[in-house]
Amino acid sequence: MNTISVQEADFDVGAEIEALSAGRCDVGAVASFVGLVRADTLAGGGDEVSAMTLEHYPGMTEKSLEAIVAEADGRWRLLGTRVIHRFGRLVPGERIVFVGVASSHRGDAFAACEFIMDYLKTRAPFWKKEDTPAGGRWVDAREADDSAAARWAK
Amino acid sequence: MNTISVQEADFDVGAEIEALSAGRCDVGAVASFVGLVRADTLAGGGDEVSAMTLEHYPGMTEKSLEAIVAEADGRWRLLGTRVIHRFGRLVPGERIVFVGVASSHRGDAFAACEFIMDYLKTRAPFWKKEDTPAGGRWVDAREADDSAAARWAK
Amino acid sequence: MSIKVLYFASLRETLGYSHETLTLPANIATLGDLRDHLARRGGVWEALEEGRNVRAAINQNMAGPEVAVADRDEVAFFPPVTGG
Amino acid sequence: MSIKVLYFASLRETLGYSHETLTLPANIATLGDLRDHLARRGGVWEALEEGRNVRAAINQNMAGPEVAVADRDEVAFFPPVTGG
Repeated sequence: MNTISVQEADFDVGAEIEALSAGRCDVGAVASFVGLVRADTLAGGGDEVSAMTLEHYPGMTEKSLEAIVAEADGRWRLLGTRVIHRFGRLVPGERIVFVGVASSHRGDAFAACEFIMDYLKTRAPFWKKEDTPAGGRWVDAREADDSAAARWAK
Repeated sequence: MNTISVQEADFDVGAEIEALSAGRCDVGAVASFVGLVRADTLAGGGDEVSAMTLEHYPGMTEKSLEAIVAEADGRWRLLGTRVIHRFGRLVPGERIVFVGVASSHRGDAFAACEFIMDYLKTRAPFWKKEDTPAGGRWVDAREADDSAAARWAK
Repeated sequence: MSIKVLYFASLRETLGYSHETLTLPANIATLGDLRDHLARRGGVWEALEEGRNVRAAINQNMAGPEVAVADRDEVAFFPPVTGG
Repeated sequence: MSIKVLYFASLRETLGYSHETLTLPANIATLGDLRDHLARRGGVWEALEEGRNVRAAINQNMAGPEVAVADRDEVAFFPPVTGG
């Protein structure tokens, strides 16, 4: 089962990972990822970010995440996928995103989990604005994210 | 901080992942993996495995896991690693192994987590014996695991 | 034809609009035409000029400038995404 | 010289030993020599013959047949590992 949530609320990582294999005996591998708000900025420097606000495009967000997960399902043998992405105001240390993938074998689980994160970073309509001592600042898209996503082109 | 545990007891995945970023604001990514006992065997067929017993080489196990984690630390920019591997009797659906890796960025976290699992599979002295309707059967090493580990050679 | 246009993130702040409903002149066929049309409003709208790093979607699917715009479409303009 | 030898998993079951302490003849210098020496016991010990898929460690580090064995070493023989 694939489930996608776009929500303001935090989530329970342990429960989400547990749910991916609960009650079944064919799952041998669950790969997962948690993304968190960092206080340091990409530009470098010390702890500058006091908070971050995530904006998204309701409707398109869910649609794009569903398409990404469907593409992962077509590429690897998966037994379940869970994606949670938060929006709203978050402070450093808070969770932003969770991706969990269940499979029989670890290779498929790892690849699909990383693929979903890479595509999410370049295709899901989220935007981050950081609060810094100098005021609000929109985060620029990273070239590293584009090249990470481009790796998966076939 | 890197921590390795070889134990009979189960572990709390959510708490382990949480601990990798708790109280710090420089962790942007936690990649993790949970390996579980499957009821189906590599040879195919239906639900055949009723339980599995994991034997290990006390002392060498910890030493080899520490060496693997140290190698990962040398290859990627990591902010913390946690490895837990169980031994003893486990039934299908039970957790066997946990690897969690914290980093500023997801690329390093994913790569190190998969690297540790691949190396653990070929270098840590654990052996699995499955209980099946036909009796006990030692699991053969998989060529797929050797080639997964060989990918990381440089 | 009549379409809904949405703006997000830094573009929304720059333009001062989150959305608008537009009745389009007949010579506008594609997303690229629409973007030029909006940029010609001048001032802050020049943020939509060709060459500016703006992405677009039609009916919630990413779309390039060549894609046709149809009556009642939901069009969105926004900067490159930065989620995750 | 005197060494401790450990056996694990299917090899332990085949041999019927989990460990033994051995006083080695003077002509045994390497891990390969030791393995041949044990295989020559015959019967179940042929499981240690050259060509059988057996791995070894000296003092808890994986080691090949060329590695020297020293007094008081802890040597282990086992099948390829299958953890994780």
